[in-house]
Amino acid sequence: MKILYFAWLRQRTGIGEEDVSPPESVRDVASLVDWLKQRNPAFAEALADTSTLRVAVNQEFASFDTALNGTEEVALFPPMTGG
Amino acid sequence: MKILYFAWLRQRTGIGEEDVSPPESVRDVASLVDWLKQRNPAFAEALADTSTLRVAVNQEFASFDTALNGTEEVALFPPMTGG
Amino acid sequence: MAIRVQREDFDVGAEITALTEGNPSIGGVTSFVGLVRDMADGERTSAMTLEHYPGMTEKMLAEIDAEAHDRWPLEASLIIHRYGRLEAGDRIVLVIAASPHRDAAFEACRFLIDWLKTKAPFWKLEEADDGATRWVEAKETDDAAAARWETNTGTRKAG
Amino acid sequence: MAIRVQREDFDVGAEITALTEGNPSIGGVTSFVGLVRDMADGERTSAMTLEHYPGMTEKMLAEIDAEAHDRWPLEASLIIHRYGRLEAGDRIVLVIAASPHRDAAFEACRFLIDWLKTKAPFWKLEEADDGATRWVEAKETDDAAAARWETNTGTRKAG
Repeated sequence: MKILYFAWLRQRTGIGEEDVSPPESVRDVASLVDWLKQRNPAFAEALADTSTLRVAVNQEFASFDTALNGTEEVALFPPMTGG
Repeated sequence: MKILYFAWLRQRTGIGEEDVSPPESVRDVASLVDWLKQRNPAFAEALADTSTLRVAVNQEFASFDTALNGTEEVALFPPMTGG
Repeated sequence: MAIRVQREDFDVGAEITALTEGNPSIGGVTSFVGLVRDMADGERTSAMTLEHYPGMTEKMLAEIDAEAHDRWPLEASLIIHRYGRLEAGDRIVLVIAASPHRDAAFEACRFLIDWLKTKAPFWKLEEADDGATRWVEAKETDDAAAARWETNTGTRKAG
Repeated sequence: MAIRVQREDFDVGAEITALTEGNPSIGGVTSFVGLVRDMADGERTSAMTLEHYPGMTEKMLAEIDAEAHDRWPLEASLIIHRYGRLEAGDRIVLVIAASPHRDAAFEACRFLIDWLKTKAPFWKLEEADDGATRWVEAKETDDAAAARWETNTGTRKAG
Protein backbone atom coordinates (compact mmCIF):
# COMPACT_ATOMS: atom_id res chain seq x y z
CA MET A 1 0.00 0.00 0.00
CA LYS A 2 1.35 3.41 -1.01
CA ILE A 3 0.95 6.25 1.48
CA LEU A 4 1.43 9.92 0.52
CA TYR A 5 1.82 12.87 2.89
CA PHE A 6 1.44 16.49 1.85
CA ALA A 7 2.14 19.97 3.22
CA TRP A 8 2.89 20.06 6.96
CA LEU A 9 2.10 16.36 7.29
CA ARG A 10 4.99 15.66 4.92
CA GLN A 11 7.22 18.02 6.89
CA ARG A 12 6.30 16.64 10.31
CA THR A 13 6.52 12.98 9.35
CA GLY A 14 9.67 13.67 7.35
CA ILE A 15 8.28 11.52 4.50
CA GLY A 16 6.51 12.40 1.25
CA GLU A 17 5.73 8.88 0.13
CA GLU A 18 6.21 5.38 1.51
CA ASP A 19 5.22 1.80 0.75
CA VAL A 20 3.78 -0.04 3.73
CA SER A 21 2.37 -3.48 4.43
CA PRO A 22 -0.08 -3.04 7.28
CA PRO A 23 -1.43 -6.11 9.15
CA GLU A 24 -4.78 -7.62 8.23
CA SER A 25 -6.46 -5.79 11.10
CA VAL A 26 -6.12 -2.58 9.05
CA ARG A 27 -9.38 -2.61 7.12
CA ASP A 28 -10.27 1.07 6.85
CA VAL A 29 -8.66 4.50 6.89
CA ALA A 30 -9.15 4.96 10.65
CA SER A 31 -7.31 1.75 11.52
CA LEU A 32 -4.59 2.59 8.98
CA VAL A 33 -4.00 5.96 10.65
CA ASP A 34 -3.89 4.29 14.08
CA TRP A 35 -1.37 1.79 12.78
CA LEU A 36 0.80 4.52 11.18
CA LYS A 37 0.78 6.50 14.45
CA GLN A 38 2.02 3.64 16.65
CA ARG A 39 5.10 3.09 14.49
CA ASN A 40 7.04 6.10 15.83
CA PRO A 41 6.58 9.34 17.81
CA ALA A 42 6.93 11.66 14.76
CA PHE A 43 3.92 10.01 13.11
CA ALA A 44 1.98 9.88 16.38
CA GLU A 45 2.42 13.63 16.72
CA ALA A 46 1.83 14.57 13.07
CA LEU A 47 -1.37 12.54 12.90
CA ALA A 48 -2.59 13.37 16.42
CA ASP A 49 -5.30 15.85 15.47
CA THR A 50 -7.53 13.94 13.08
CA SER A 51 -9.95 16.89 12.86
CA THR A 52 -7.48 18.68 10.56
CA LEU A 53 -6.71 15.54 8.56
CA ARG A 54 -8.08 15.03 5.06
CA VAL A 55 -7.89 11.72 3.23
CA ALA A 56 -7.93 10.54 -0.37
CA VAL A 57 -8.05 6.88 -1.39
CA ASN A 58 -6.99 6.15 -4.97
CA GLN A 59 -7.05 9.89 -5.62
CA GLU A 60 -10.67 10.33 -4.57
CA PHE A 61 -11.73 12.09 -1.37
CA ALA A 62 -12.48 9.54 1.32
CA SER A 63 -13.42 9.41 4.99
CA PHE A 64 -12.09 7.60 8.03
CA ASP A 65 -14.53 4.75 7.59
CA THR A 66 -13.62 4.15 3.95
CA ALA A 67 -12.74 0.45 3.60
CA LEU A 68 -9.27 -0.61 2.41
CA ASN A 69 -8.11 -3.90 0.88
CA GLY A 70 -4.39 -3.24 1.19
CA THR A 71 -3.65 -2.30 -2.42
CA GLU A 72 -4.73 1.33 -2.43
CA GLU A 73 -2.90 4.62 -2.78
CA VAL A 74 -3.81 6.52 0.37
CA ALA A 75 -3.00 10.22 0.78
CA LEU A 76 -3.10 12.15 4.05
CA PHE A 77 -3.05 15.95 4.04
CA PRO A 78 -4.35 19.11 5.73
CA PRO A 79 -7.29 21.10 4.28
CA MET A 80 -6.40 22.43 0.84
CA THR A 81 -5.44 26.02 0.14
CA GLY A 82 -5.07 26.38 -3.62
CA GLY A 83 -6.43 28.94 -6.03
CA MET B 1 -29.35 74.76 -29.39
CA LYS B 2 -27.60 71.66 -30.72
CA ILE B 3 -29.75 68.58 -31.31
CA LEU B 4 -28.25 65.11 -31.84
CA TYR B 5 -30.05 62.03 -33.16
CA PHE B 6 -28.71 58.48 -32.83
CA ALA B 7 -29.40 55.01 -34.23
CA TRP B 8 -32.75 54.67 -36.02
CA LEU B 9 -33.73 58.20 -35.01
CA ARG B 10 -30.77 59.45 -37.02
CA GLN B 11 -31.75 57.21 -39.94
CA ARG B 12 -35.43 58.15 -39.91
CA THR B 13 -34.91 61.89 -39.50
CA GLY B 14 -32.04 61.77 -41.98
CA ILE B 15 -29.98 63.99 -39.67
CA GLY B 16 -27.24 63.21 -37.12
CA GLU B 17 -26.83 66.70 -35.75
CA GLU B 18 -28.43 70.09 -36.27
CA ASP B 19 -28.42 73.57 -34.77
CA VAL B 20 -31.89 74.91 -34.07
CA SER B 21 -33.34 78.09 -32.59
CA PRO B 22 -36.69 77.09 -31.10
CA PRO B 23 -39.21 79.77 -30.10
CA GLU B 24 -39.44 80.93 -26.49
CA SER B 25 -42.40 78.68 -25.90
CA VAL B 26 -39.97 75.73 -25.89
CA ARG B 27 -39.02 75.52 -22.23
CA ASP B 28 -38.58 71.81 -21.66
CA VAL B 29 -37.75 68.60 -23.53
CA ALA B 30 -41.41 67.77 -24.16
CA SER B 31 -42.13 71.10 -25.87
CA LEU B 32 -38.86 70.83 -27.82
CA VAL B 33 -39.88 67.42 -29.18
CA ASP B 34 -43.34 68.77 -30.10
CA TRP B 35 -41.70 71.66 -31.92
CA LEU B 36 -39.24 69.38 -33.78
CA LYS B 37 -42.12 67.13 -34.88
CA GLN B 38 -44.24 69.87 -36.42
CA ARG B 39 -41.40 71.00 -38.69
CA ASN B 40 -41.79 68.16 -41.19
CA PRO B 41 -43.41 64.71 -41.62
CA ALA B 42 -40.12 62.75 -41.29
CA PHE B 43 -39.58 64.16 -37.82
CA ALA B 44 -43.23 63.76 -36.88
CA GLU B 45 -42.97 60.08 -37.74
CA ALA B 46 -39.53 59.40 -36.23
CA LEU B 47 -40.52 61.04 -32.93
CA ALA B 48 -44.09 59.75 -32.86
CA ASP B 49 -43.63 57.03 -30.24
CA THR B 50 -42.17 58.84 -27.25
CA SER B 51 -42.27 55.66 -25.14
CA THR B 52 -39.16 54.41 -27.02
CA LEU B 53 -37.46 57.80 -26.88
CA ARG B 54 -34.55 58.45 -24.53
CA VAL B 55 -33.15 61.93 -23.89
CA ALA B 56 -29.89 63.43 -22.72
CA VAL B 57 -29.39 67.12 -21.96
CA ASN B 58 -25.78 68.31 -21.89
CA GLN B 59 -24.71 64.64 -22.00
CA GLU B 60 -26.66 63.66 -18.89
CA PHE B 61 -29.77 61.50 -18.97
CA ALA B 62 -32.85 63.68 -18.76
CA SER B 63 -36.62 63.34 -18.90
CA PHE B 64 -39.39 65.01 -20.87
CA ASP B 65 -40.01 67.56 -18.14
CA THR B 66 -36.34 68.60 -17.91
CA ALA B 67 -36.22 72.41 -18.31
CA LEU B 68 -34.27 74.01 -21.17
CA ASN B 69 -32.89 77.52 -21.53
CA GLY B 70 -32.12 77.31 -25.23
CA THR B 71 -28.33 76.80 -24.99
CA GLU B 72 -28.18 73.10 -24.32
CA GLU B 73 -26.94 70.12 -26.27
CA VAL B 74 -29.98 67.83 -26.48
CA ALA B 75 -29.68 64.24 -27.71
CA LEU B 76 -32.60 62.01 -28.72
CA PHE B 77 -32.09 58.26 -29.13
CA PRO B 78 -33.67 54.83 -28.66
CA PRO B 79 -32.83 52.62 -25.62
CA MET B 80 -29.14 51.73 -25.64
CA THR B 81 -27.76 48.38 -26.69
CA GLY B 82 -24.04 48.45 -26.01
CA GLY B 83 -21.79 45.99 -24.27
CA MET C 1 -9.76 53.99 -13.32
CA ALA C 2 -9.29 54.02 -17.07
CA ILE C 3 -11.82 54.35 -19.89
CA ARG C 4 -11.19 53.95 -23.58
CA VAL C 5 -13.65 54.27 -26.47
CA GLN C 6 -11.95 53.27 -29.68
CA ARG C 7 -12.27 51.69 -33.13
CA GLU C 8 -9.18 49.52 -32.64
CA ASP C 9 -9.05 46.03 -31.17
CA PHE C 10 -7.42 45.48 -27.78
CA ASP C 11 -5.04 42.95 -26.23
CA VAL C 12 -6.64 41.45 -23.12
CA GLY C 13 -3.47 39.91 -21.70
CA ALA C 14 -1.43 43.09 -22.17
CA GLU C 15 -4.17 45.16 -20.50
CA ILE C 16 -4.40 42.83 -17.48
CA THR C 17 -0.61 42.86 -17.12
CA ALA C 18 -0.42 46.65 -17.41
CA LEU C 19 -3.14 47.01 -14.77
CA THR C 20 -1.60 44.66 -12.22
CA GLU C 21 2.14 45.06 -12.72
CA GLY C 22 3.91 46.62 -9.79
CA ASN C 23 0.90 46.31 -7.48
CA PRO C 24 1.39 43.19 -5.35
CA SER C 25 -1.63 44.01 -3.20
CA ILE C 26 -3.83 42.72 -6.05
CA GLY C 27 -4.89 39.14 -5.37
CA GLY C 28 -7.58 38.67 -8.00
CA VAL C 29 -8.38 40.06 -11.43
CA THR C 30 -11.69 39.36 -13.13
CA SER C 31 -12.11 40.29 -16.76
CA PHE C 32 -14.97 40.08 -19.20
CA VAL C 33 -14.71 40.17 -22.98
CA GLY C 34 -17.83 40.62 -25.09
CA LEU C 35 -17.68 39.25 -28.63
CA VAL C 36 -19.83 39.61 -31.75
CA ARG C 37 -21.91 36.45 -32.08
CA ASP C 38 -22.89 35.02 -35.45
CA MET C 39 -26.38 34.45 -34.12
CA ALA C 40 -28.46 37.05 -32.29
CA ASP C 41 -32.08 36.57 -31.23
CA GLY C 42 -32.29 33.60 -33.56
CA GLU C 43 -31.19 35.61 -36.60
CA ARG C 44 -27.95 34.83 -38.41
CA THR C 45 -25.73 37.91 -38.46
CA SER C 46 -22.41 38.39 -40.19
CA ALA C 47 -21.42 41.78 -38.80
CA MET C 48 -22.61 44.80 -36.87
CA THR C 49 -21.89 48.49 -36.63
CA LEU C 50 -21.67 50.09 -33.22
CA GLU C 51 -22.73 53.72 -33.10
CA HIS C 52 -22.08 55.83 -30.01
CA TYR C 53 -22.43 59.34 -28.63
CA PRO C 54 -18.88 60.74 -28.47
CA GLY C 55 -18.34 62.70 -25.30
CA MET C 56 -21.30 61.32 -23.41
CA THR C 57 -19.99 57.76 -23.78
CA GLU C 58 -16.71 58.57 -22.06
CA LYS C 59 -18.56 60.55 -19.39
CA MET C 60 -21.01 57.74 -18.60
CA LEU C 61 -18.30 55.07 -18.56
CA ALA C 62 -16.22 57.21 -16.19
CA GLU C 63 -19.25 57.63 -13.89
CA ILE C 64 -19.96 53.88 -13.89
CA ASP C 65 -16.30 53.18 -13.19
CA ALA C 66 -16.23 55.70 -10.32
CA GLU C 67 -19.31 54.06 -8.83
CA ALA C 68 -17.63 50.63 -8.93
CA HIS C 69 -14.66 52.11 -7.03
CA ASP C 70 -17.05 53.56 -4.45
CA ARG C 71 -18.75 50.22 -3.93
CA TRP C 72 -15.84 47.80 -3.94
CA PRO C 73 -12.23 47.93 -2.72
CA LEU C 74 -10.68 47.98 -6.20
CA GLU C 75 -6.99 48.51 -6.86
CA ALA C 76 -7.48 49.03 -10.59
CA SER C 77 -10.11 48.83 -13.31
CA LEU C 78 -10.41 49.29 -17.05
CA ILE C 79 -13.26 49.61 -19.53
CA ILE C 80 -12.57 49.51 -23.28
CA HIS C 81 -15.55 49.73 -25.63
CA ARG C 82 -15.15 49.61 -29.39
CA TYR C 83 -17.33 51.32 -31.98
CA GLY C 84 -17.57 51.07 -35.77
CA ARG C 85 -18.03 47.98 -37.91
CA LEU C 86 -17.25 44.63 -36.29
CA GLU C 87 -17.55 41.10 -37.66
CA ALA C 88 -18.65 37.87 -36.01
CA GLY C 89 -15.97 36.76 -33.55
CA ASP C 90 -14.57 40.28 -33.07
CA ARG C 91 -14.08 41.67 -29.57
CA ILE C 92 -16.53 44.46 -28.64
CA VAL C 93 -15.90 45.30 -25.02
CA LEU C 94 -13.40 44.60 -22.25
CA VAL C 95 -14.00 45.12 -18.54
CA ILE C 96 -11.31 44.41 -15.94
CA ALA C 97 -11.58 44.74 -12.16
CA ALA C 98 -8.62 44.07 -9.85
CA SER C 99 -8.85 43.81 -6.08
CA PRO C 100 -7.06 42.25 -3.13
CA HIS C 101 -9.99 39.78 -2.96
CA ARG C 102 -11.72 37.77 -5.65
CA ASP C 103 -15.27 38.51 -4.47
CA ALA C 104 -14.83 42.23 -5.09
CA ALA C 105 -13.13 41.60 -8.45
CA PHE C 106 -16.01 39.41 -9.63
CA GLU C 107 -18.79 41.63 -8.38
CA ALA C 108 -17.29 44.86 -9.68
CA CYS C 109 -16.59 43.35 -13.10
CA ARG C 110 -20.14 42.11 -13.44
CA PHE C 111 -21.57 45.38 -12.14
CA LEU C 112 -19.57 47.28 -14.77
CA ILE C 113 -20.70 45.18 -17.73
CA ASP C 114 -24.33 44.99 -16.53
CA TRP C 115 -24.43 48.72 -15.92
CA LEU C 116 -22.76 49.85 -19.12
CA LYS C 117 -25.28 47.85 -21.14
CA THR C 118 -28.03 50.16 -19.92
CA LYS C 119 -26.14 53.40 -19.22
CA ALA C 120 -23.55 53.74 -21.97
CA PRO C 121 -24.87 55.36 -25.16
CA PHE C 122 -24.11 52.66 -27.74
CA TRP C 123 -26.43 51.26 -30.40
CA LYS C 124 -25.92 48.14 -32.47
CA LEU C 125 -26.92 47.87 -36.11
CA GLU C 126 -26.81 44.22 -37.18
CA GLU C 127 -26.22 43.02 -40.71
CA ALA C 128 -27.76 39.72 -41.78
CA ASP C 129 -26.05 37.44 -44.28
CA ASP C 130 -28.25 38.84 -47.05
CA GLY C 131 -27.14 42.40 -46.26
CA ALA C 132 -30.35 43.44 -44.52
CA THR C 133 -29.76 45.60 -41.44
CA ARG C 134 -31.74 46.01 -38.24
CA TRP C 135 -31.22 47.95 -35.04
CA VAL C 136 -30.84 45.68 -32.03
CA GLU C 137 -33.62 46.24 -29.52
CA ALA C 138 -32.85 46.77 -25.86
CA LYS C 139 -33.33 43.60 -23.86
CA GLU C 140 -35.47 43.48 -20.77
CA THR C 141 -32.99 40.97 -19.36
CA ASP C 142 -30.30 43.67 -19.57
CA ASP C 143 -32.49 46.11 -17.66
CA ALA C 144 -33.14 43.41 -15.07
CA ALA C 145 -29.42 42.65 -14.79
CA ALA C 146 -28.63 46.32 -14.22
CA ALA C 147 -31.51 46.73 -11.78
CA ARG C 148 -29.99 44.10 -9.49
CA TRP C 149 -27.24 46.60 -8.70
CA GLU C 150 -29.56 49.44 -7.76
CA THR C 151 -29.14 50.56 -4.20
CA ASN C 152 -31.91 51.94 -2.04
CA THR C 153 -29.92 55.06 -1.19
CA GLY C 154 -32.11 58.12 -1.39
CA THR C 155 -35.26 56.28 -2.31
CA ARG C 156 -36.40 55.56 1.20
CA LYS C 157 -39.36 57.62 2.26
CA ALA C 158 -39.83 59.24 5.62
CA GLY C 159 -42.72 58.09 7.79
CA MET D 1 -12.60 21.56 -21.38
CA ALA D 2 -8.89 21.90 -20.76
CA ILE D 3 -6.86 21.52 -17.58
CA ARG D 4 -3.20 22.34 -17.08
CA VAL D 5 -1.08 21.97 -13.95
CA GLN D 6 2.32 23.49 -14.56
CA ARG D 7 5.33 25.32 -13.12
CA GLU D 8 5.44 27.79 -16.01
CA ASP D 9 3.66 31.12 -16.22
CA PHE D 10 0.77 31.55 -18.68
CA ASP D 11 -0.37 34.21 -21.16
CA VAL D 12 -3.96 35.22 -20.37
CA GLY D 13 -4.64 36.99 -23.66
CA ALA D 14 -3.25 34.15 -25.77
CA GLU D 15 -5.33 31.61 -23.82
CA ILE D 16 -8.56 33.60 -24.25
CA THR D 17 -7.87 34.01 -27.97
CA ALA D 18 -7.07 30.31 -28.42
CA LEU D 19 -10.28 29.38 -26.60
CA THR D 20 -12.59 31.66 -28.57
CA GLU D 21 -11.04 31.78 -32.05
CA GLY D 22 -13.17 30.17 -34.72
CA ASN D 23 -16.23 29.88 -32.48
CA PRO D 24 -18.52 32.83 -33.24
CA SER D 25 -21.29 31.43 -31.05
CA ILE D 26 -19.33 32.71 -28.04
CA GLY D 27 -20.73 36.06 -26.88
CA GLY D 28 -19.00 36.43 -23.51
CA VAL D 29 -15.77 35.28 -21.91
CA THR D 30 -15.14 35.71 -18.20
CA SER D 31 -11.67 35.09 -16.86
CA PHE D 32 -10.15 35.17 -13.41
CA VAL D 33 -6.46 35.47 -12.60
CA GLY D 34 -5.23 34.82 -9.06
CA LEU D 35 -1.97 36.51 -8.08
CA VAL D 36 0.47 36.16 -5.17
CA ARG D 37 -0.19 39.05 -2.79
CA ASP D 38 2.58 40.66 -0.76
CA MET D 39 0.29 40.64 2.24
CA ALA D 40 -1.68 37.66 3.47
CA ASP D 41 -3.75 37.58 6.66
CA GLY D 42 -1.95 40.73 7.79
CA GLU D 43 1.50 39.15 7.42
CA ARG D 44 4.02 40.48 4.92
CA THR D 45 5.05 37.72 2.54
CA SER D 46 7.67 37.81 -0.19
CA ALA D 47 7.04 34.46 -1.84
CA MET D 48 5.24 31.15 -1.54
CA THR D 49 5.66 27.58 -2.65
CA LEU D 50 2.67 25.70 -3.97
CA GLU D 51 2.73 21.98 -3.34
CA HIS D 52 0.21 19.69 -5.04
CA TYR D 53 -0.76 16.05 -5.44
CA PRO D 54 0.23 15.10 -9.00
CA GLY D 55 -2.39 12.92 -10.61
CA MET D 56 -5.18 13.74 -8.19
CA THR D 57 -4.92 17.46 -9.00
CA GLU D 58 -5.57 16.91 -12.70
CA LYS D 59 -8.37 14.49 -11.87
CA MET D 60 -10.15 16.89 -9.49
CA LEU D 61 -9.79 19.86 -11.84
CA ALA D 62 -11.22 17.80 -14.70
CA GLU D 63 -14.18 16.78 -12.50
CA ILE D 64 -14.85 20.40 -11.47
CA ASP D 65 -14.61 21.48 -15.11
CA ALA D 66 -17.02 18.75 -16.23
CA GLU D 67 -19.47 19.84 -13.56
CA ALA D 68 -19.35 23.44 -14.81
CA HIS D 69 -20.18 22.19 -18.31
CA ASP D 70 -23.10 20.20 -16.90
CA ARG D 71 -24.47 23.25 -15.11
CA TRP D 72 -23.97 26.02 -17.65
CA PRO D 73 -24.15 26.23 -21.46
CA LEU D 74 -20.41 26.70 -21.95
CA GLU D 75 -18.71 26.70 -25.33
CA ALA D 76 -15.23 26.47 -23.84
CA SER D 77 -13.36 26.58 -20.55
CA LEU D 78 -9.81 26.43 -19.24
CA ILE D 79 -8.17 25.99 -15.85
CA ILE D 80 -4.43 26.52 -15.44
CA HIS D 81 -2.96 26.15 -11.94
CA ARG D 82 0.73 26.64 -11.25
CA TYR D 83 2.83 24.93 -8.60
CA GLY D 84 6.33 25.50 -7.26
CA ARG D 85 7.86 28.70 -5.92
CA LEU D 86 6.12 31.96 -6.81
CA GLU D 87 6.91 35.52 -5.81
CA ALA D 88 4.62 38.44 -4.92
CA GLY D 89 2.86 39.63 -8.07
CA ASP D 90 3.24 36.28 -9.87
CA ARG D 91 0.20 34.66 -11.46
CA ILE D 92 -1.00 31.50 -9.66
CA VAL D 93 -4.19 30.42 -11.37
CA LEU D 94 -6.24 31.18 -14.47
CA VAL D 95 -9.88 30.24 -15.01
CA ILE D 96 -11.73 31.04 -18.25
CA ALA D 97 -15.37 30.33 -19.08
CA ALA D 98 -16.84 31.15 -22.51
CA SER D 99 -20.54 31.02 -23.34
CA PRO D 100 -23.07 32.50 -25.73
CA HIS D 101 -24.33 34.56 -22.76
CA ARG D 102 -22.49 36.58 -20.15
CA ASP D 103 -24.48 35.30 -17.17
CA ALA D 104 -23.31 31.75 -17.77
CA ALA D 105 -19.73 32.91 -18.39
CA PHE D 106 -19.65 34.82 -15.08
CA GLU D 107 -21.32 32.15 -12.99
CA ALA D 108 -19.27 29.26 -14.36
CA CYS D 109 -16.00 31.17 -13.92
CA ARG D 110 -16.80 31.97 -10.32
CA PHE D 111 -18.01 28.44 -9.63
CA LEU D 112 -14.73 27.06 -10.98
CA ILE D 113 -12.47 29.26 -8.85
CA ASP D 114 -14.62 28.88 -5.71
CA TRP D 115 -14.77 25.14 -6.14
CA LEU D 116 -11.12 24.51 -6.93
CA LYS D 117 -10.13 26.37 -3.76
CA THR D 118 -11.75 23.62 -1.71
CA LYS D 119 -11.49 20.60 -4.02
CA ALA D 120 -8.13 20.83 -5.74
CA PRO D 121 -5.23 19.37 -3.71
CA PHE D 122 -2.91 22.37 -3.45
CA TRP D 123 -1.17 23.69 -0.35
CA LYS D 124 0.55 27.04 0.06
CA LEU D 125 3.72 27.51 2.07
CA GLU D 126 4.30 31.22 2.62
CA GLU D 127 7.70 32.81 3.15
CA ALA D 128 7.89 35.96 5.26
CA ASP D 129 10.45 38.66 4.53
CA ASP D 130 12.68 37.26 7.28
CA GLY D 131 12.67 33.81 5.67
CA ALA D 132 10.26 32.23 8.16
CA THR D 133 7.75 29.90 6.51
CA ARG D 134 4.20 28.96 7.43
CA TRP D 135 1.54 26.79 5.86
CA VAL D 136 -1.51 28.80 4.87
CA GLU D 137 -4.59 27.67 6.74
CA ALA D 138 -7.81 26.90 4.91
CA LYS D 139 -10.23 29.81 5.09
CA GLU D 140 -13.79 29.39 6.25
CA THR D 141 -14.77 32.04 3.72
CA ASP D 142 -13.50 29.73 0.97
CA ASP D 143 -15.61 26.87 2.28
CA ALA D 144 -18.60 29.21 2.42
CA ALA D 145 -17.96 30.40 -1.13
CA ALA D 146 -17.83 26.82 -2.40
CA ALA D 147 -20.89 25.83 -0.37
CA ARG D 148 -22.98 28.41 -2.23
CA TRP D 149 -22.69 26.22 -5.31
CA GLU D 150 -23.88 23.06 -3.64
CA THR D 151 -27.07 21.75 -5.12
CA ASN D 152 -29.77 20.10 -3.08
CA THR D 153 -29.83 17.08 -5.36
CA GLY D 154 -29.93 13.91 -3.34
CA THR D 155 -30.15 15.61 0.02
CA ARG D 156 -33.89 15.94 0.15
CA LYS D 157 -35.52 13.57 2.57
CA ALA D 158 -38.69 11.67 2.02
CA GLY D 159 -41.62 12.43 4.28
